[in-house]
Amino acid sequence: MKIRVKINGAWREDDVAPRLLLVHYLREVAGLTGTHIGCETSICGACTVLVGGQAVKSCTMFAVQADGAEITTIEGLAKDGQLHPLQQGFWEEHGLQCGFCTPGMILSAHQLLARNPHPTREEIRKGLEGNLCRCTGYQHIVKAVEYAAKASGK
Amino acid sequence: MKIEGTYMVSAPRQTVWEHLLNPDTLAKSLPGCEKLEPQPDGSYHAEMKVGIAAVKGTYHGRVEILDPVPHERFRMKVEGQGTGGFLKGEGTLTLLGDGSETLIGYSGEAQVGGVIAGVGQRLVQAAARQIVQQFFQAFSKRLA
Amino acid sequence: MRTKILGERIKRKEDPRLIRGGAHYVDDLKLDGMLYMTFVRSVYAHAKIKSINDAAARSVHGVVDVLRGRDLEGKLGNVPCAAGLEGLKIPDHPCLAPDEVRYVGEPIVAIVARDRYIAEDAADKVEIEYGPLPVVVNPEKALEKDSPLVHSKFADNVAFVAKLEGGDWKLVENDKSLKLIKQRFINQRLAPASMETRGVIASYSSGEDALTVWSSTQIPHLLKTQLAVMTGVDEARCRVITPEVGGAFGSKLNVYAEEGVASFASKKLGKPVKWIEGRRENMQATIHGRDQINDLEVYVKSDGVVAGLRCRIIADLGAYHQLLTPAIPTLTALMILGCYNIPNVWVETIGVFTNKMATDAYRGAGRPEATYIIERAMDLVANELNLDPAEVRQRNFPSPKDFPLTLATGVDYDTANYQKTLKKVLKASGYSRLRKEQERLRKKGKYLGIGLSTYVEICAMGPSSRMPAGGWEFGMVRVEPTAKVTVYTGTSPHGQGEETSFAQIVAEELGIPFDNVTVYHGDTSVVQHGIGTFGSRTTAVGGAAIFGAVQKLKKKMARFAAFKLKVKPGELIFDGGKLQTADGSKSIPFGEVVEAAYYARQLPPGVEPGLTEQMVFEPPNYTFPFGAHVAVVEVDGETGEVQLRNYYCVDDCGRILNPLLVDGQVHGGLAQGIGQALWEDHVYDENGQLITGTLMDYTLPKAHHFPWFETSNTETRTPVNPLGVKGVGEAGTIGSTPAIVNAVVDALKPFGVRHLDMPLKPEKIWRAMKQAAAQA
Amino acid sequence: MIPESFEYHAPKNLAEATRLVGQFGADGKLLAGGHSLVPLMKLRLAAPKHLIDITGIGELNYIREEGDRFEIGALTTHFQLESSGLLKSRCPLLPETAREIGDVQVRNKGTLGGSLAHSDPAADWPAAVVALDAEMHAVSASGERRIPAKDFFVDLLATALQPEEILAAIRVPALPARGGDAYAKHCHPASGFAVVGVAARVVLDERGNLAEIGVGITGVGPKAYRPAALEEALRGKSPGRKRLEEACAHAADGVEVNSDLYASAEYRGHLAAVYARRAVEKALERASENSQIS
Repeated sequence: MKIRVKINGAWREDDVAPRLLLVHYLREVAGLTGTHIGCETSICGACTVLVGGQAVKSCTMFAVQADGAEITTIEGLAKDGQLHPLQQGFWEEHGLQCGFCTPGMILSAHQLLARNPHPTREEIRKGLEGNLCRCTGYQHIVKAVEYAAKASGK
Repeated sequence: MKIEGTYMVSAPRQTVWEHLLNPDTLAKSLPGCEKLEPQPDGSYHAEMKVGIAAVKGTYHGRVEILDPVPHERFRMKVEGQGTGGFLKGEGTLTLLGDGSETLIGYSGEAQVGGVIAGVGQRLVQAAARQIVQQFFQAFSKRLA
Repeated sequence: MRTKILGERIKRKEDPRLIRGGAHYVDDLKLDGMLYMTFVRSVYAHAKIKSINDAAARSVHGVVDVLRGRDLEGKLGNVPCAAGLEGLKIPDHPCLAPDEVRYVGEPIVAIVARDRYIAEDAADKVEIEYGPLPVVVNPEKALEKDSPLVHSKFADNVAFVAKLEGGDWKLVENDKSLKLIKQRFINQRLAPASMETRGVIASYSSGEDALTVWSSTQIPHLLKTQLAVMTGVDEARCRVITPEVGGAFGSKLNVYAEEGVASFASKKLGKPVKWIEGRRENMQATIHGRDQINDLEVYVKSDGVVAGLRCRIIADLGAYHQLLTPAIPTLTALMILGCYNIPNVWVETIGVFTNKMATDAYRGAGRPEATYIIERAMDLVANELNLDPAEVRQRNFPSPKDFPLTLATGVDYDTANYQKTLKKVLKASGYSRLRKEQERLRKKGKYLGIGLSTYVEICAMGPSSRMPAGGWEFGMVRVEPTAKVTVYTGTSPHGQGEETSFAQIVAEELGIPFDNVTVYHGDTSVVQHGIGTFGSRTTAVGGAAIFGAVQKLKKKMARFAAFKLKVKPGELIFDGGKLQTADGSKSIPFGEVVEAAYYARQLPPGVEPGLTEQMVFEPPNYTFPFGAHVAVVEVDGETGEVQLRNYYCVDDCGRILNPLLVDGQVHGGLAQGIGQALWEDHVYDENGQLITGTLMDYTLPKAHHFPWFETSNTETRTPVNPLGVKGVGEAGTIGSTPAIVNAVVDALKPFGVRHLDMPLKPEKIWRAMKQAAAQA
Repeated sequence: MIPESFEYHAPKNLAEATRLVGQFGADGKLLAGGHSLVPLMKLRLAAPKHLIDITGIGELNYIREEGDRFEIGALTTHFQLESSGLLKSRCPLLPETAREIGDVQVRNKGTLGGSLAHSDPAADWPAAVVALDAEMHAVSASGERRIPAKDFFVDLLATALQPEEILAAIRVPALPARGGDAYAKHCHPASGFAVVGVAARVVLDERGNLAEIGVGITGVGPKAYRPAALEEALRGKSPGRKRLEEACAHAADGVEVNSDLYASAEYRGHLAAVYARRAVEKALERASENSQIS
């Protein structure tokens, strides 16, 4: 099936099998390997991307469903070489260790801040309930999101 | 996994017994049973689509009736292999009652292996219970 | 003023590539003509393979090959085990089971296809006829005489029995004044569950007879050697590259069947072959952690001083040995005395085969079990003698002046001040205030629990004489002609941040900007030697090697500089981008020294051109980091639900090179240790089916499960390495598990609960409370 | 991880969707949010030959106030329900329930109708819709049918929907004067599913007695249900703590209580009683606040 998708600001067209998962489309067809796969049951959130501005798990969606949609992946977050405040926050606050969950975590946090620009720590934790991290114990991630909230609020 | 319970059917013991051992009734009562063929060794070869709602697997295997005590009880052994795994079950069915109603008691152990075992533990017990219920419902309809 | 880089909170060098999504994990790599491999795995815990029908799988369009165990016989070696224990039974462990399977998830058939979609379609079509065999899942049952045998070629399921004894047990047994406290502890099975599952790409080139393997591993060099042995490719032509590794926690400190099969397939087919583990495979067929039964006896004096400790450890090893499987529980025996100078010890460790996946190193690897045993024991002593748990610990601590200290286990502790960490954490947590609050709340029918743990761990693995495959580490430092510095380490960090801390060491020593230092690891063709990253060794052993290499390099640079400055080389100080005399009267820019070394127009006598130095650091001993943790929990009296309210810890990992990284390691460790205490449990049913096969059933803790961790440190340096660092990768995991369990049991004191096994799921707690109510 | 092949259909309106559903029967499967179905397909536990993706049908995504009722399109997402200001003030049980579902990504995509039609025994929505006595609108090529919530959930993963029917909307009563509602849940720490989830709506009379009560319980049995004995014990009565406790002890009466690795049937039954009390208590508290206001 032919689909047309705007990924990180650029439209592209591909012919895909209906069963191709969006995450495989992004990684293997579009070559954007920053989106990761960590589980098979829509739990871990490593594959989180923004579709139409909403955080979704791209392993639980078929590429054909994204026809016509705008998608943002981790690769599209930095603008003109400038890190997004969230990326900066994760760096400043040591919000990552192995980095595997990080792209998904950042995109979930992105949505969290879009809906709630000044979240409390508890709201941050709740907002990240769909993303697992096995390395950090989450505390530095919470701080990273706080950093970004502050930085964006300026 | 333990599976046990009772089911009341409106038929005398003898009728129930005959139907329970009748491959045709069995085949039509077993949920998803597509084939139940008697084998030379007395067992049956079965082909079944087992599952709940959209979650269904195709299994093939054997059904054996063992140690029958007419009108009272028998043991049943089911073994199937199929979609990413296997099913195994062994249990005893007992018939009670001396009038127009018969209480079927069942008690056994079932085992699943493969994908279902690994991902379905939350639902397996309830699913097994439902499949057993479906069997008895269909079975008692056949009797009626 | 010297430039201060070491000890500072410095942002990681690793992060820019990771936060932009530009880093490459194994699955992100694509090679020309690459094929994709998938496995058909056993659905039985124990069975004969009667027949395999792969005709339908072969006929799927796009399938290139189907491999079975028989195809590998004589061509691919077994999965290796490096643990050497006296009398250890080592079963054959072929990469694909040829005729018998012994755990659910054991690979039987490998499918190689054009892409992963086709491979999975084909895998579905393989029909395997099994002849089920009796299964044994419970290690205690496996020890019974009539137990089914996991390996019929052995007479029983005992893989090994190891004994450790110290002190004089006659004294203990004859002392009738001692109180005996007994308790059984279960250290449940856990899934390491790194967010990135395992993965491998093998690429064999027949022209050169060369094998290159990209693997998500903690031990590229050991893997290279083992793959050379397994595949028969000359080791000189074997290369292992570790791209980004998405977490491991010990689970990738191994050589796995899939790495062997991928290499074999690539060699056979002449094309690169990729295999990426699915999460269910990861839960089933990547090593598991813990799984011990511990029967403990403690002999204690009336004042709470422990006179003797006896423990029988039954370690469930699973069906086969992976790389270090049998070695892990022996670490439990070694560390069972914790931070208490208990004079008499007796430990028997029995390694048992069962029809489950192998256990092996998982964060802490053997030491969390030991710490759990001894720290629960201290609380049992406190409970029995009606003493405060903090007081009991104090009474059993050795004095800081006693170090170095040889314990009854024969282990030599380097340095410690247990009193200091305990005092600090009691203060930080407001311990005595908490106890008062607890009293008040109990009167209101609310159950606050305060749990303490004071731990010591054995780290910086380790002296080669006591390691299965060498415990040294390799480091090399090269100043490039551009005056940038490249560091090569044989360790293989995967999230710990040593690209940063090693750069800090080198930048500080050479007095150059941190940004001018790049750290390389994880490519056996680039880094000459290595052991790897595990056992909290990377900085303490690998960092020490780097430090040693830098010292050599400095000596050499100083000779170039001194030659030019016409001073004595020993007088020169490296700082601020230059080398200068102590009085600052003479100096030469760093870059000029580099130029002198490379242009080599005028060499100091006896000095070779170039600026590359290396060191293989052999640690004389392990290190022994320690700490004290306090957990505060609330237990819901109606439902048994546990709410974690506060967490305080003071960890001493020796000298701190980068506090940011130390905090990160501690936080992550806490999450895993708390995970074991409260939620995680990898469960096989009695037929050997793994029923926690997904992340929907196996609980990896989430952000909202935790309170704010209040962490701090003390710094007691070790003389074991020149940096004075002890290691911190496992501290949080080791300290937190008993703290949480002690807290929950403490909360349940009004119910007369003395002990509960992990994980402390609400139902378990509810049952304990209910039972108490029924008895009252 | 990889689903089996299927044919993909993306109808643009309800009529087209009902036609496809009728055409494919058991070989077809509707795809809404996908959070129940897609994982099953990836595990190859479900392998529909035809996937009918209805997420593009805009006419099924709405929240409409109709007098003292709300009609909600089946494709309204959990997040839309969670964040609806209208519902927060007029039917707060729905946003409160929505907030407890899965995680934020799941709530972004998952839909009310998809969840109800899947009828997972541990899903959250069924508790709310049975508590509210919702009415389910099923549409097929041959017409429309209204199914009361209590008849909608038939068994484990089974609803009263016929293979050719599509759940198009649900209708729920708004919170009446002197009413209060609440959702209380014991969440599975890994999956986020309800081990026990209890939705309650109560209405007080002038004297503060329980004029009306609706309780829906999920996670406990093979399907969501209303605990008749519990409701009966409270209806028309003054709701003291003791009476509540006694009534809620009947939360799982007559139900074959689920048992799994996380919670035995006995413990689940206990949780059902505790959470039923907590939900009803909270609903009462809110109802009495609302009574004071009005």
